[in-house]
Amino acid sequence: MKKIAKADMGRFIARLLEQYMVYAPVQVDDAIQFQEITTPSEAYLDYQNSTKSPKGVFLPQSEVLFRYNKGPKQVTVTPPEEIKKERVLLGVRGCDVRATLLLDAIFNTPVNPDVYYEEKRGKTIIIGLACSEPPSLCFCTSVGGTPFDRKGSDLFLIDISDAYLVDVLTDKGEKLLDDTLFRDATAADLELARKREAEALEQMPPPLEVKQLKDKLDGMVESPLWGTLAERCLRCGICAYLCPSCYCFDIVDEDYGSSGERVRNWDACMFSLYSLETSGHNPRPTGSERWRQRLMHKFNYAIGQCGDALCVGCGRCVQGCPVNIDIRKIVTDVMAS
Amino acid sequence: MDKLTQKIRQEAARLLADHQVDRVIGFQEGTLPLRSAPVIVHDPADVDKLVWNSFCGNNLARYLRGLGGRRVAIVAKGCDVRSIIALIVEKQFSRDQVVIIGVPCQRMIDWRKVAKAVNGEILRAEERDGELLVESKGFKRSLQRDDFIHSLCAACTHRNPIVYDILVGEPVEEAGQTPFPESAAFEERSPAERWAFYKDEMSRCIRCYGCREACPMCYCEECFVDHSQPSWIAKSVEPSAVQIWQIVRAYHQAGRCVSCGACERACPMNIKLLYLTEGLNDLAREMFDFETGLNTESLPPFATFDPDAMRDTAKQDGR
Amino acid sequence: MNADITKTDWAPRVLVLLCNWPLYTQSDLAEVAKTREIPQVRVLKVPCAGRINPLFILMALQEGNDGVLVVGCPPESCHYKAGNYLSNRKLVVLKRFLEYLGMEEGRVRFEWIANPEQGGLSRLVREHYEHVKQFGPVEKLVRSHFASGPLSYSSP
Amino acid sequence: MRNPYLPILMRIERIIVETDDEMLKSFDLVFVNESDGQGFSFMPGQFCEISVFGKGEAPFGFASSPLEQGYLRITVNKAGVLTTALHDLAEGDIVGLRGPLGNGYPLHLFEGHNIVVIGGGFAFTTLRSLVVYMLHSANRAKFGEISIVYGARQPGLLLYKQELSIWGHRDDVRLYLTVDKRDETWRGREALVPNVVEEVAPNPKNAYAVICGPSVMIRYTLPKLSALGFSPDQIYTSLERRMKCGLGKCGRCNIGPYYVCEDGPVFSYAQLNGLPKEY
Repeated sequence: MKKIAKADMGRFIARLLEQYMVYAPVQVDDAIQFQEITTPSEAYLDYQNSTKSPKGVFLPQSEVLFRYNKGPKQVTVTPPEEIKKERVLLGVRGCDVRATLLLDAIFNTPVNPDVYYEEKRGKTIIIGLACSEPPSLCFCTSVGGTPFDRKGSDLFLIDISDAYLVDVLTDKGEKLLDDTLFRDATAADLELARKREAEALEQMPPPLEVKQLKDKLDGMVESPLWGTLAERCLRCGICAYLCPSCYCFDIVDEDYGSSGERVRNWDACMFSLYSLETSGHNPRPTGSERWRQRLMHKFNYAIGQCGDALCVGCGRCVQGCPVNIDIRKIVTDVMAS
Repeated sequence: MDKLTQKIRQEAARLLADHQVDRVIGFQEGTLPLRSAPVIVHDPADVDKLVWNSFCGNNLARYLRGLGGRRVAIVAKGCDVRSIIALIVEKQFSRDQVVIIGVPCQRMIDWRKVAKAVNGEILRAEERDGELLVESKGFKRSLQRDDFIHSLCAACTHRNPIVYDILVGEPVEEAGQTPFPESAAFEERSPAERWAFYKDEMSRCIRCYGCREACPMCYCEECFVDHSQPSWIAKSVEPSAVQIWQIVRAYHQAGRCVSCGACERACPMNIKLLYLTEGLNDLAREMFDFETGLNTESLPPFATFDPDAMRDTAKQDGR
Repeated sequence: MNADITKTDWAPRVLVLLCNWPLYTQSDLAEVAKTREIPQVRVLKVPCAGRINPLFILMALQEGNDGVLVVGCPPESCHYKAGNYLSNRKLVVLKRFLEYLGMEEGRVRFEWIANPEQGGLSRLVREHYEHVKQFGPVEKLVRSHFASGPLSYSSP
Repeated sequence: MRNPYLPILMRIERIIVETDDEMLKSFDLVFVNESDGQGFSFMPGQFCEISVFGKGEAPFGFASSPLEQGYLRITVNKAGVLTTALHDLAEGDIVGLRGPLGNGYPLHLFEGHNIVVIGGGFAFTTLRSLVVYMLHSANRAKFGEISIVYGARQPGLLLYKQELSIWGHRDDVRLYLTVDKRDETWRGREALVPNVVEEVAPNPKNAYAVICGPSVMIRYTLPKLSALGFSPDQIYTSLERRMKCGLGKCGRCNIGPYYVCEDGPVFSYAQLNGLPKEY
């Protein structure tokens, strides 16, 4: 266990910036989002929860898959260049790291791995940040996480007043440390961190009952619940786009005449275009089918697909929904039904 | 407020029990402080879900999309009613399909404003006689309700429902037209500053279409951004595509917007959107002497013209 | 895209959307030909100014046109009776809205002319061309091209 | 490892107008770079994503059989942006191909059994691949009786007329062609596919049925097959959905826990039982 004084964080980030591309939470007007920083002062680590999750570091909202050039009777296809500079993702909450691990199961598959995701993921070092003040609408402990979830982080920072305790979890993380800024943590530091962890856990609301959720949903292929949800839902993409574990995407060509690019963009299962076919047939024509898809994918199909529910309890969809559709309440209702 | 809630429940129960309507669209207690949530009540036994308070910001006319032949009741404040009228003008449904339970609006609270003013997360909030009691971890605070009125509500000139079938509560005195501070402030800046502001705000857009879907007037079966033949703008978050998306969304509201603020309230990225539609509302007032949703006869300005009026024969480019 | 072109070499690209109906005579057509002598001016004939979807104008700007000029008949002499009354409202509001957002004044312009052959058309186009020239290359709303653009647009 | 999102460049070698209304064309594709073709193999029922650069991609089942050497065939109904662009291309033009994707028909199960192929309209493409494969001299002995019921709205809309004529003359295949509405050129059946299935009454014993066609045809044919004694695990179909990646990643094409692109597109009705009817 190491520690770094908060006063030294600026210098630490400056050092990271010399060698790495650094993504950190940044306050942009009234929103907090992860983006590339160029100076240490941009990083804003005293945030509760970021407005947008950091999934875009690995799965950008719009990403070029390749570029093409068209000539008479010929075409050339050029994939993007390899990423040369390694990246550091700084100050991520345990829930968002957990979401990344879930996305790994989707994208880093043995057959047909998603090379774009895989490359960015492989070249990124994750510095997690303990959630000492979990927002009241979070429910990570209901879906297998904790506010101090270290899994998946290379380094993990815990706020201990004027310093961060640094849990060194991997070699990748260790190589970021240096002797001038990081010192060994004392027994008192460890004790304080333990106390913080216990306090944070205590702040969490009682976990939702989700153990039997998958089985329950198995019997809900036809259920009035979907219609009830759809009735209020606006069918925008807010929940999906804010969600750290929603990953659906669309692929389109952006053409410039003789050249262009194939781009993938985030997509959301609430949109009609998501499943609309050329013939005009839509296998999920109304909000009911789309809500069934959303819930089933997250809490039923995902269990087989990536071993766990595709929800990490970050609360962003609860916070962001303009009509207050609350996933916590849906889960409770499903279990009570 | 409690009295209003009681009255709304009574009326809703009566309408449902008498089978005058097959559903009542209203507000229920939200799961988050400072926010009430839309609810659709089908059963007279469920009317106790309905509430009325200063957190009823959503424009419920949005839920009249795809009404078909049904007859419904809707709890509607001034702006919701204007949307209903505008939708009737645009032939989305007929007046006799909606039973309007009109509520003169006390001006709604902007939860974002409150959240900004309070240090730390708000865990509970309650409204009591012009006071807003908010509870955060470790402390309670009393705020003046009137300091946290949504900026659009503060400038509202039509708080009373213009038409209704049932009126719940006493009509309020309407304020005169005043410039919307945010668009007035925007207009005072130089063109370069204005563009920089717009560009900067739009850089946060994630194209979730929350603004579109929250708006009662954005009812197109297929939105221009979703067209594939032709595909007008890129589907990506390429900056010009995002900028054009929002320009056209707002522009399509010219002479159709009722200033309810649903678009900006919905935005998860806290992007300022109201100066766009309010700028256009000012133009509609200035050029066509038009305000949306004041009667069921006047067509929106882009759907009509007046050959005798100067404004239609001379070009009005404001130069 | 225009960044590497020196200011002196630069000439604005202007799109003229021209109603087909006032072009009756040889001299009308000669006027159209005259406008085409101005470098980088493109004249696109449309069946009526009322046919112009405001998106055409935004697309023209996005594709890097430095100016867009719509030339139609005076509203009261529209071949289709009402086309120009409706387009007048739509296009003027669009133009004013763009300028409200900070677009340079007059980059997008609408004019109605009754008789192009009296030198009106080419004079108008020239005037618009000179007007937008003073702004320099258009930047607002121009689509970022992949050749110079990033591989992903989102700040993640 | 090959980047699965990068298309292989293919040259259109031949374009065949398949139907009288010219809405269906077959495209025979050859590899632009021979090296791409080495090691490329697929089975009937598998599909590929075809790119028209600048327009995007769409999935098409292989209509040729793996044993037809030298080209890959797809048959395309002109319907949307991409298929229209594809129809506008000429011989010699370049398209992209990603694949083979998904799983083919379960030939290991089919071997040693009687096979009933039921097709309707332009959904006959991968069925053509299957039939050509089974009828090939190297394979014919592996299968029992082969029956084909194929229908279209009008005679001019039947695909692969040349093959149909050849199959019609073979004595080791029973071919039942039908049209919804006959014209002066047609002397065959005028009946709907479900009724023809009922009429020719294939024996379910030791048999599999493969059915592809418009959903309304499938909806009315399935009860006929059940009545004849076919159980859901004896009936296979190939599903279509809006697809993007074809790799089980982009979401959207799932039916319950199965991705049509990755786990399908071939499914037995036993597999689809109890899942949302999202197809």
